Amino acid sequence: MLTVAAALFGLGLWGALGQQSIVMLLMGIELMVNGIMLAGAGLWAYAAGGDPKGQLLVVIAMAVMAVEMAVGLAVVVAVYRVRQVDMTEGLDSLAR
Amino acid sequence: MTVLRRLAQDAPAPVFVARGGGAGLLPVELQADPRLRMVGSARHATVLLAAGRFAGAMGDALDRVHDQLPSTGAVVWWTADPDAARPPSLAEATVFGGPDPVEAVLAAHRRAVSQPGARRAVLADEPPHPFEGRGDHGQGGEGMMGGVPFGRAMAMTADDRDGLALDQLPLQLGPFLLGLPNGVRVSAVLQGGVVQEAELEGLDLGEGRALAGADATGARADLRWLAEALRLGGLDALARRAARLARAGATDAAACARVAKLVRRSGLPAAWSKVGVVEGEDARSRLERRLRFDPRAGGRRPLPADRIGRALAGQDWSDALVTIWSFASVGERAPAAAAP
Amino acid sequence: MTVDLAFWVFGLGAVTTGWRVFRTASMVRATFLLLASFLNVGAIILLLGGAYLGVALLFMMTVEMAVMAIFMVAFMMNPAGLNPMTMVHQPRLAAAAGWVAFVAGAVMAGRGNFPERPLPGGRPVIADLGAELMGRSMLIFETAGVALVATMIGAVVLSSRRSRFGDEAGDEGSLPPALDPDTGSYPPGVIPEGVGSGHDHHGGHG
Amino acid sequence: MRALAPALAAFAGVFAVALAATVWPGAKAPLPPWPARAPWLGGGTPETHAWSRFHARYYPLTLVFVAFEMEMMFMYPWAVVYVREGVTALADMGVFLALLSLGVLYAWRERALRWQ
Amino acid sequence: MSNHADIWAAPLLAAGILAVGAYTVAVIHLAVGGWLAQARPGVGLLLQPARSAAVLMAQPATATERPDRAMAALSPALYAALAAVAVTVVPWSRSFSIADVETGIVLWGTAEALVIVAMFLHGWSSNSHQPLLAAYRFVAAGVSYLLLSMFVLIAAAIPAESLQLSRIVESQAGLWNVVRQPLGLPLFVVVALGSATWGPLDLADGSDVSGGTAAEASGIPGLVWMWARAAMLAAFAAMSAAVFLGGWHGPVLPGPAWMAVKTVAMITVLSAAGHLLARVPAERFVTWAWVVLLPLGFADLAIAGLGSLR
Repeated sequence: MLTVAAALFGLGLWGALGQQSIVMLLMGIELMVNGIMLAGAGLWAYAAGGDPKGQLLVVIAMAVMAVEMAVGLAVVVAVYRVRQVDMTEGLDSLAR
Repeated sequence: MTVLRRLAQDAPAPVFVARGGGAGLLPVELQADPRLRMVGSARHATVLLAAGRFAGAMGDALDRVHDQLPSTGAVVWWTADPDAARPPSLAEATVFGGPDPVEAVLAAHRRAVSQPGARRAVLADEPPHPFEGRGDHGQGGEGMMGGVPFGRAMAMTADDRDGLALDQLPLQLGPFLLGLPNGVRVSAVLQGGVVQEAELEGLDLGEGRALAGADATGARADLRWLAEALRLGGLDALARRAARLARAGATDAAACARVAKLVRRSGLPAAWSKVGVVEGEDARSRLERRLRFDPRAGGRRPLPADRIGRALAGQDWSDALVTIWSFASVGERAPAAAAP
Repeated sequence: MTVDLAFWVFGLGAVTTGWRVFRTASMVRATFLLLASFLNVGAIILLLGGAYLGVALLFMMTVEMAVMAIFMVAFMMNPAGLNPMTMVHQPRLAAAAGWVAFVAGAVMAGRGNFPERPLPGGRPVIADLGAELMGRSMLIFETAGVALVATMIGAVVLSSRRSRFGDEAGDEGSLPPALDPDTGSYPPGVIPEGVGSGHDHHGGHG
Repeated sequence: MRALAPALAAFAGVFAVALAATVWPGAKAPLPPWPARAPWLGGGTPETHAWSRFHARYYPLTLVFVAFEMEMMFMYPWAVVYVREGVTALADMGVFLALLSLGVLYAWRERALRWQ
Repeated sequence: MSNHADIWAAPLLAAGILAVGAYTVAVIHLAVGGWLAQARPGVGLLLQPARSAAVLMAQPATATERPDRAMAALSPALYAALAAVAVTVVPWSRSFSIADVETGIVLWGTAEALVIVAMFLHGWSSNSHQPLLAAYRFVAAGVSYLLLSMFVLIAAAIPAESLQLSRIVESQAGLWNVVRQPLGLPLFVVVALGSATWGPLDLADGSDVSGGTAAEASGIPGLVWMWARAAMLAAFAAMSAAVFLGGWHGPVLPGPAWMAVKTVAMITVLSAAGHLLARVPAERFVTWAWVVLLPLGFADLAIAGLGSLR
């Protein structure tokens, strides 16, 4: 179970680092959170003796994912609005 | 299988009607007959009913529709002069010259579902642009956006009122689209379902004898127009009712008033309000004028096509259709076609 | 037994679909493959006894991916993958990092010793969560509410065109008023300057 | 959980049958000619593929939706314990919803609920 | 009291209920339409849907220039399967529902959300313009009505102290929710019309885009899609009968009979709404749903909450 979670996390990391477009990067992050949620649920089921805090953890993870997605996509829109880029490379000038 | 066939034969015939020159809005009245079912896309039909004259560009458009009809479908040509020049799509069509083609359509429908002989396409069997074996991967594309992958170019980005330059969809719609007057074709550039630019062109409907009863006046004309408007608004049953009244000669003023009341209650006027405002008058008030079934109120100075075209910019495509139809004159020539 | 089998089926499904996400050219497919991965995870959580968590996960992820698809299509070049493409950078590093994370996680899973306190059967897990939210964790719950409002406002501020501050002219036509009325509207397929530069930028990677 | 099995079975069964019904007839049939496969535009023709970077005119709305719909996660368990908790729950959710409606109100004021 | 059918019987039961339901929808739709059009379809009315289905079965399936074949095949099947999974949670009597899931209304909500996905895929997959426009405007409406459904269902769950449909019906033994929470049913009807893209909310398959996502669909794929729409409407009718009209409760008749009666009544209401109300423009509906209907949803929740304070 945790192995699957780890695999998902790894895949997500691979996608998040590898993909150029911001949107695909978000997808990678979502996949990582996916793994985290699975691990959290597993621990709740097997190791927490049914303490609802375990459930709460997963719920919060979902909320975090929603927030991350909404803000992330909004940023994509804002960036695209000012300069027609949707690539991380397009943002390097922000670093300067 | 034979059971299926028998069932299919007795079904209401799904017919796609293409209105050409000399047809007016007469074909709209056909939906009064419960044995027919008017469909909005030739793909849903078993019978393509071509009403009137189809020459030049109209003929080409009809050829395209003909080829999009499922290969089992049948074609009926409803015309006043069968000797007139006909496009390839009508070469093997059943020709009908009488006043009421319902029986002919039903016969064609039964033929289509019982012994479906595959109809040949009349247009050349080739992609819009040749692409096989070209481009980087043999799909006709170049790089990311270039080339003609699978026969068509890809949409390109262009500026927009929203400040997000996303893709434009340039396309020609019609003339055989629900909500477009006879012979009117729209060349539009859509971005995200909103019309950026639109141009109405009136295709040549040709000269010749019109179908018997094609041109109606007064309440009957208004009812024909209303029936099409109701179908556009998704009120098929009411449309059928309006068509029945029109077919009966629109003599029953009380019945017309009842239909008008039902239409007002359906919320269609509300859906049309503030749509297609031209000269301070929106589609709703144009609808209300029709609903009065007043012969004097109906006739108004036809609006030039370019004015309508400009009015479409910035509207959702469905609102644009409403705008166009709200201007459709019930006579032979749509105002758009009567453009200078 | 069947539970174990089902677990491995769903687990495999989750991982495979999650992998395909970054291997398909069509953005729509990518999005809904990710959704499929989520759905598989939701099924696993259901198997674990997360009666509410599992279904809620299915629900939330479905709507999120439906929204995600819209943005994927809007902001990715060639969203349908009509021209096959690869848009990756630093692929080696990424793959390596992914593998490392996986191995580390797997080792933890295998070696790490977790307390063995399984979920007692027949526990009203939904009511538990509810009581938790109304009780000790109410603060968390309300904080989440504040965070969500902040998200809404932030998202609107960042994304919308906010014509409240502009004049209504923006709504008149779909194209912004051009400097030169003749060239104000771009002929179909032609990319105006500025937008074009953005394209060249992408093209470099295509 | 036992109760979920039949639900999933119903899903799988109907899905499989419907999929078979959709795929089977056309499986052996040859592809129709190109003119028959052109997109339906009532006799018109498109210049490009329909697949494009579609400018969904309501994207701010979808983001508001994602944030808003998260709160359902909290509401389902809340509804279960509501009667037990009584006024506490009422006040609690009241505050929560009041907060969220602020967000919606703001979005409305910013015209985020209209076509962009 | 978690009763459920055998895992092998479940698909057949669900498909059977939906088949009957969808056919009833078709017949009632024709009947109401004929009555409104003052054109009686005549004695053949009962056979009419079968005949129209036969026409589609005799038709070859069309293809578009470059469709996403997988998605094109998946989306109608997904839509139909969603109607099936939705109908499984509906209780037909005190002791029978196909799957009386503990989290019934959450599962129902999941099905509703997946409907949006199915619609989008159906419009996207054909790579044709009008289906694409329709799919996108449907998503706009979908994300707007989905919240309403959540609110009214949660409001119904409050007095039942459970998300389980059988409990929700139990809780209406004294007073039906349609009276106790008067705002619930009307809002749920909006959701039903949306999820089946029916009548005033027929944004996905509207006539103004020549059939919308189904504009390119003919033959059996088109039939499956139409069937799934009718089945979805039937499922919603059954659900509203269970959640708002007291489900199996009622004098004299046995529970399932009452459910059937109430379901047919709801189908008639939905069908009449479809015939009498014009299609709402997507943009207006969206604004309207968030500014008017959503507060009504809050009000419904408040009424339910205050009503069940001890």
